Amino acid sequence: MSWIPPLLVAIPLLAAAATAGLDHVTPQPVQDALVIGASAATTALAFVLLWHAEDHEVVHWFGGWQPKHGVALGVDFAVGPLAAGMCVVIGIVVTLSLLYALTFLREAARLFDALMLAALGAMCGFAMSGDLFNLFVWLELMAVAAYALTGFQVERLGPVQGAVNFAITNTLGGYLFVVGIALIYARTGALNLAQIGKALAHGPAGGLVIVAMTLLLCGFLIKGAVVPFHLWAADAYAVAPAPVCAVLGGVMTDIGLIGVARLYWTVFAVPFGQGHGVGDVLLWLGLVTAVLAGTMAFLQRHLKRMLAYSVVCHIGIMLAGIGLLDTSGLAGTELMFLAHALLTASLFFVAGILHVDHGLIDELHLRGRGRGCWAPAVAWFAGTIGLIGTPYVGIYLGHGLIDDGASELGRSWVPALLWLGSALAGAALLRAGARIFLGWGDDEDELLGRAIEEDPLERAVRRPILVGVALVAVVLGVAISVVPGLGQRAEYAAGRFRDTSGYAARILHDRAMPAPGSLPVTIQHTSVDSLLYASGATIFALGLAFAGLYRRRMPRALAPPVRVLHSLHSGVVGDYVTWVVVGTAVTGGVWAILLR
Amino acid sequence: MVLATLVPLQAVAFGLVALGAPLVVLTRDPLRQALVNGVYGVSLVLLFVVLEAPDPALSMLVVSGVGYPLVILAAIARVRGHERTKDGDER
Amino acid sequence: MSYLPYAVAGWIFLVGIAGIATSKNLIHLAVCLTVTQSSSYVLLLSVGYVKHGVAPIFLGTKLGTTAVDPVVQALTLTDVVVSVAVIGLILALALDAHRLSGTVDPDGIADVSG
Amino acid sequence: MMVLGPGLLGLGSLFAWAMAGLPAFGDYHGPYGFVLNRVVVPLRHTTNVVMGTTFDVRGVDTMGEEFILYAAVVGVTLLLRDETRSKQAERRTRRLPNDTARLVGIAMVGGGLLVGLWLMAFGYITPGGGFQGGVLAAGAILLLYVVGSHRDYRPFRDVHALDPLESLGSGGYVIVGLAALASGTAFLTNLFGLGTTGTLLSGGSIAILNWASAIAVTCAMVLLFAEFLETYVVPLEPEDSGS
Repeated sequence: MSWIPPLLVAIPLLAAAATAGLDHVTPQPVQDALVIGASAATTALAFVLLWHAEDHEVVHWFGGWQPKHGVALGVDFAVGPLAAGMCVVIGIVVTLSLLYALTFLREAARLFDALMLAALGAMCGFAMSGDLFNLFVWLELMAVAAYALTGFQVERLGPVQGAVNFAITNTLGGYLFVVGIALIYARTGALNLAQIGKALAHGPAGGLVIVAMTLLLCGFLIKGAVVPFHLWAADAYAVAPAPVCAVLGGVMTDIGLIGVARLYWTVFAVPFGQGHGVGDVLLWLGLVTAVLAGTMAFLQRHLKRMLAYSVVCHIGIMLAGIGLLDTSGLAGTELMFLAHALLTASLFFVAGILHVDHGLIDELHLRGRGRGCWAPAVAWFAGTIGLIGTPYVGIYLGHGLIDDGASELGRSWVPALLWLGSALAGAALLRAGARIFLGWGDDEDELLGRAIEEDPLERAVRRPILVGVALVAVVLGVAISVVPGLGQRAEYAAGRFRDTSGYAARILHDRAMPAPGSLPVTIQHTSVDSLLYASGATIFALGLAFAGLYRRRMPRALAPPVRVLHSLHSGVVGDYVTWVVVGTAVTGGVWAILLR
Repeated sequence: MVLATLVPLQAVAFGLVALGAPLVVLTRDPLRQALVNGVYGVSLVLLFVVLEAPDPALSMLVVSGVGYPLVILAAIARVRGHERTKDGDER
Repeated sequence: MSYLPYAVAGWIFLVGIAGIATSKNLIHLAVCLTVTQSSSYVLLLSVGYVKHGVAPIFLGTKLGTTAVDPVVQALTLTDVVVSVAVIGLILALALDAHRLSGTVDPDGIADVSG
Repeated sequence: MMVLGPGLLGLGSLFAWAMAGLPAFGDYHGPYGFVLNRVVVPLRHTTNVVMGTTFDVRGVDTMGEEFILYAAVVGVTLLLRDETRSKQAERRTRRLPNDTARLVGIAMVGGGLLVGLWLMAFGYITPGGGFQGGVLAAGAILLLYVVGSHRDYRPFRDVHALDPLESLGSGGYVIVGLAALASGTAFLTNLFGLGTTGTLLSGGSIAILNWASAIAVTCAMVLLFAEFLETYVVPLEPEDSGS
């Protein structure tokens, strides 16, 4: 089955080339069928790949350049169940977004479709690649496609600003990454991840490896919108069309985290795997991200901007899961990735529906306008509950596994902070939902700053398609926590992903990894702690949402910090670049102290 | 013999590049900067040649000689054109 | 001489970033980005250089002659293409910004914040 | 911003620390590149090992690279679609250069095209290749626009012809890869006869991939340049050109 991995890249890329090339030849329905067909075929193949990857790592050496005597010369795709699972989610989210966009973005359809497909191929390639420079190539391809898609609505300044900020910060991240590649290459003379890991096993790690790791991981953290590199995300997601947001927020941001995990467990676990220095920094970055972005979400009135901060908040939780450096934490991150991708996509889809219906995207302006729109309302509230992680809904199982991971390490304060983050973001979304769909609360709020409106893209849409797609996404996302057997498989996949030496043996010496025993097909249960935390977070979110709707005035003590928070997110790219520099320098400095 | 002369040449090339970069950055006027950037590109080409990298050198040559100037000059002209039209309106 | 090349690469990177962070013109900023990226070419090629090595092109050069690393050169080629692509996109965005707001100052187009 | 200075200082210190750990300049000790220097010529018959790496050993990187360029061109077209639309409102006339300038220009166009083609053709033997040749050829084609009247240039710029060609280049790369996969080997495996070392018929798939990328890059660059040029130079209207 080693022929499948390259197809997950080749099919979307070939379709991207064909859809733009055949534009003047083939009629629109054929084009649409080609685009959706390619995306759906990629998803289906990803499912088949997942099936096979359960048993053993599926490895494909491009050009047939297999390693000789344990030295890798070519580029490989190495797919375990975790990577294959990522490809499945990516495929589903992109396919849903393309369906959603069928009647939505007809103005420049072929360009839009080509870019979406290029991004799909790049994301799959990124999830599967086992080569350091190859990772960079896919990273840049998905980035280039995403910059252009963000600026889609060229008739307004906001999208242009968002795309500029997105492009410049992420390009800079790419350059940091290349410098990291050069450093690692100089030291090890290899680009294959397993090979690099092997080379680093000899001799002390030293400053070069610490700095190279800083540059490589910060490159991914910028892509992943982790504080303090997150500033571009809100600007970009607030302005992109809803289906683009669904892909960017649902899968493309999160994939930076998979890059972090991949690099850590193939390369940097070799020199630094004894201690917790690497993981602790990631854990703290994750905690700060979760709480800060959750707070920022609560301070927004622009729905997509609110969702953007909600995405960043959950990115923080997932990064914390990786930072725990254990199997439970990584499995939790993986399950959260699944649920979060689908739920976030559905919420962006609903925001897009409101935008089409009312020409508004501002929570306060939309107050009461969603009354009677049952299907979008159900999707919104179900998605929100799923994102908070109410027991056995949506991200709950993933979050629970991260809790388990934390308590196994004796860090029982970690879950409290993480649940606080998702409750804050959830409260913002609940408040918005209640105001829009139920007409609760006031239509003024001093906490939320000034209004940002945007024009709707198009009105000649087939609304049932939009609503249907949103409902499908939300149903899939909500159900993730109660799919029988999924939790156990995620833990098994995470265990495989963390097996540094097994991976290297499989890649470099073609040695099979230990086959799994038969895994149970039952609903995974979590600890009582998680159950309590999740219930508490739900109640807290409901209470906070209620307070947000009905409080008379903002407590005076909150005003200055809120102003500071707003002013830090200045929208000026020079500031963002400064934060990238400072963030990288500080992260590297801390690692220098911890790991030397 | 060729090898012996290569080392000072490399040092010179590195020096030129090191000097060129701040010059490009400090030239704040885009049109002038495009010219300075072209010169900087040539210094990079020279460096790549003395580092025995003819393929990247050729690539850099066409990019900094054809690629960058065309898009940058076109962008500058467009922006200036806008401004001129606007000045005309005000007058 | 033995560490000068690396220092030059680091220097270019920092100079380029300083230019990006303080730029008041998106076209200027785009060029600063190319400067920053040129740092990675310099670093890659310096890293792969071998003393007394020839270019890795074996036409008229006997196979087995000491040659410099071909991989870093291949990586640099890809890197250059990436830079052209990104510059094109950022300049296109700069033109859009100018059409919509009459300015190419990144501060001036900061429409959305918070 | 005040923290930029300290931030740069910090980043600079990190760089310095890392670079102190690098092998001294000229002391690179492999192994990756050295192994390729030994094996690529005998295995692939291409004398230019860099191109052998680009189009064969690490061919999939180059496939991604073609699509980065492709996505950039599609993206620029997307972003500038309003500019192109609004050009109707602000048509300006352009002076045609005199005959001498035109002759020199046409000579340069011819020269540029020739050198570009030469770079493309011999890329896997001597320095050069699809990308370098493509950019140069595209530049030469664009010169036609500058020195000639717009009509000389029109057919090159015509999206109806260029878009499919560009897709053929980028898509062709993928198809060569898929052909190898369909024949039961790995994606992008070098299938064709390797030919005699040092001749144009050497390298097997490398030659085909090189040409695919040459086509893709030429079209992409022409489209990219044209997209930018069009936003500020608007061709003469037929009725204007008589004056």
